[in-house]
Parts: sequence; structure tokens; C-alpha cells
Amino acid sequence: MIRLLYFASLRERLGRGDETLDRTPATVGRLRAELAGRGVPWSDVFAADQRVLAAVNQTMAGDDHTLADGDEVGFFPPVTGG
Amino acid sequence: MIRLLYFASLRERLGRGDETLDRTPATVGRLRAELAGRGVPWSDVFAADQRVLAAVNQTMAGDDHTLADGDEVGFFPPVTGG
Amino acid sequence: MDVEIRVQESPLDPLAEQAQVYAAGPQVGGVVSFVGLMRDINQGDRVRAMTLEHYPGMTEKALGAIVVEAGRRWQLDSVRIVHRVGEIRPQDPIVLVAVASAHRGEAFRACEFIIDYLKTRAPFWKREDMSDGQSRWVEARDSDDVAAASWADGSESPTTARGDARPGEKQ
Amino acid sequence: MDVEIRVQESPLDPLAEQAQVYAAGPQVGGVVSFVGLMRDINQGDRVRAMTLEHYPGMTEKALGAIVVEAGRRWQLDSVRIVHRVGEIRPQDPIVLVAVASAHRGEAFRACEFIIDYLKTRAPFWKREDMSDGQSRWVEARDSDDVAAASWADGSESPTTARGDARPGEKQ
Repeated sequence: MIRLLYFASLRERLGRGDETLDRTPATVGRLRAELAGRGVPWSDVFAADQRVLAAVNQTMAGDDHTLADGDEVGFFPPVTGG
Repeated sequence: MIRLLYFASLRERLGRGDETLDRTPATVGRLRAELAGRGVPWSDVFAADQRVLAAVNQTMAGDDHTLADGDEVGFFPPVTGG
Repeated sequence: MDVEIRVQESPLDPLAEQAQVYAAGPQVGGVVSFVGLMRDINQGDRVRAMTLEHYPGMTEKALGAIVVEAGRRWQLDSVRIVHRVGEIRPQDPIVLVAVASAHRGEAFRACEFIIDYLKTRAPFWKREDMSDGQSRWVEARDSDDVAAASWADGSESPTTARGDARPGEKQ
Repeated sequence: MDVEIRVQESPLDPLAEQAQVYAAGPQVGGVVSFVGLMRDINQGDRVRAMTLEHYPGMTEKALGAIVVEAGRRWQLDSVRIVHRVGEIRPQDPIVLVAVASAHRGEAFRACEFIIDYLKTRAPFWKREDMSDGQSRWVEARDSDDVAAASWADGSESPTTARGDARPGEKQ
């Protein structure tokens, strides 16, 4: 089981801010592919040409990052603070 | 005629903050040589190995700067503000 | 090194925050600070207000990591980062970064490093409410990536060109 | 470009001065400031107070020339320099340099350039009154010459190594 969080424009485009997945994909990349497979708007948001960043347990993580049961995974667009 | 000003440690070592010279030496370098010729403490303060800066009419000036009647010449040690 | 990191919905008072840094102690020789203010124009359009969203928990963690990295590179007495979230208006302060050090060069370097990294690594997002009633998410800027990348791993000075000034581009 | 340059015997309030810079207008995206504070130790000795002397007239001229040069190199909205003279005590602010620009990189560069140049070209001198009753004139530091020389003629970034951090050396 993993917890997913969506922020900013992603949250608006997906129409939700969070969800719980009852399985745990092997990696961040696998999770992205799974989400992209849900059809519109997910396929647009997680399309290969979109810059969507991921954080695992609140630290930036690449696609090859291994996921573990209970992880929190955040997805968001490039940051614009400051 | 030129006006001379001395600042900070120079003023203290020379025992005066200003004076008026009734002649006008040709250059800043000539003026330095003339002051050094006055004997102690002037010879020490204006010795060749001492870093004494000069400003003519409130702008930094080198030894070859030409002096004109009425100029204000300031002498001072390296600055330490800020 | 004193460290204070805060994310807040209430107005940010950059002057009161800096006063805390000046008070860090009699060994402090210089304080360098950066204050980012909201402008009323972006990409030629008038902006009425802005809403700042963040990722609670991750924000503090990311800012903490940036400060630890700065403390590894430079000798610092005190670092303070305060970032506003929620709705803000033109000229409101958005962020304050204040760094105290015995050496002014180190304070300058550390302060710029922190704001460059914050702009590319801390999870904040800006949404602009335009004067025509529309709203839009602010796009990340390539120049911020270039600025952050100029701080090569562990280096104490920018190691690549930063390409600072692009006419018309923000901050 | 708004410019304010002041030399004053009265206490310097770096926060009130910066507030003026923030108010420069809604186009201001970022303000970088440097505040130099008096420390209570120099070269290992405890300093009780300090007296700052300057060359009235030349000071304002030198600072004005530094600001003109900064305005030639970078795109700035506002520059403010306030320098204290007379007797000061540990932790008193000695100097404030605040620079507002639409581009944060330019504000950082200009602020550091101004303080580096001020420290080598503006006619201020510090005399320290020690806690043992002695007093002495502060010696100029080679590191300040190195820092000022790093800004080659007309360049927008330091072009030579600045050698910032020497352990135990001030600011």
C-alpha cells in the first residue's frame, strides 16, 4: 500500500489531491506508467513529454527509485517558489 | 596656493589636520617630496615605504597628477570603512 | 550555526526577521539578506493577487537540506529562511533569506546559493490571479535551473556562467 | 534608478532604510542588502568602542562614483548606501548597502561590488578603543584589495579568485 499526493496544476488537472493505492509498484517509473495507463486526463498528465517531478517520503526521487510498502509519493510540476 | 588636509593616523602623527601652502608644487609627487623634506615626523610619514594615498579636489590622484592654484589636496592612510 | 526555517500563512515581516539575525551575537560581522517581493506584472499581464501552495512537511525538509549544504560549504553564524504561503498581494514579501557570517564574501555566496536552490528544489508553486478574472499557474523558468546548476557539487563559488540578466524576465 | 547616499553621526537603522527600498515600486522583484556590524573582537583583542572618521565631501563623491559604476554594469531600480561616522559600540550597524532590481542575480552582484569598492575607495577610517584603555587605528586588509580587484573593469561578475575566507579574519 502506498499513499499518493498531487500538487498545484497536477491536482487541478487530475481533480484530486491524494489517494491510496492498495498495491506497491516496484519503482517510481512503474508507478508513473501505471497512472498514465488510466486514460485521460492521467495519460496527458503523465505523458513522457511532461515534466512531472516525484518525491518519495518527501525527498526528490528519480524513476528508478524503489518503492516500499507504506511510502508516501508526491507528484508535482517544476517548483516556482521564492 | 593650495590647501592641504590630513586624515586619521596621518593627522595624529603630523599634529595637524590642515594647512595652506602659498606656492603650488607642479605635481602630487613633488608636493610629497617637499613635505618629506621638512624633517621628523614629516620624513617618516611621507617616506617612500609608507602607503599614503592622495586625493586632489576629492578624487584619488597619483603622483604624476598636475596641481593647479586653488587645489585641495588630501593625504590619508589606506581606507578602512564599511 | 543558528538556523530558523519557517513557512507561514501570516504576513512576512522581513525587517523583524533580520533583526533576529543581527542579534545573533557580537561575533557577527556582516549580514546579507535577500527579500523577494511580489510584482504586479508577469509576462506583460497585470496580476491582482497570487496564491502560494506548498507540500507541507517536504518543504521544511527540503529547506533544511539546503541550509545543511550551505553550512558545509561556508562558515556561517546564522541562517534564517521564511517563506509565505496562501494568498498574497503585489509588493508583499514572499521570501526572506538572511545569512550572518564573520566573512562578508561567505555571507553573499551562501545567501545566493540558498535562494537559487530554493527556487529549483523547494516544493512551492505560484498561481496568479489576473486582473481580467483569469488565473494561471506560474511556469518554472529555465534561468533558475541555470542559476542553481552554476553551484557545482561542493564548490564555494559559481563554476559556470549564470546568464543573469534577461531583459523583461522576472527577478 | 533611485539613489540615496548618506553619511551620518546618528545611529543607523538598517531596517528602516531597507523599508524605503522595498517601497521603490511594484516593479521591484528582489532586494539584496548587506549590513556591516561592529564586532567586539579584532585581532584577538576586545574592542570597547570605535570612532569612524571620514573626509567630508570626498566621501559622498566617492560613494556616488561607485553607484554610477554599478548602474553602468547592472540594471538596478534602487540603490541606498548609509554609513555611520563618529563613535560606535559593538553590534552597532556601521554600513548598509541595499540594492533593488528586477533580477536577483544583478542585485547580488551590484550589492557585493558596492561594498567591496566602498571598503577600498571610500575615505573612512576606523580607530578602535580597546578595553585596556589603549586606542589604535585599524589597518587596511589585503583581502579587501583582492576582493575589489576581482571586479575587472566593466565586468559583470568577479573575474579573479576572491580568496574569501581566511579563518579569524574579519568580515
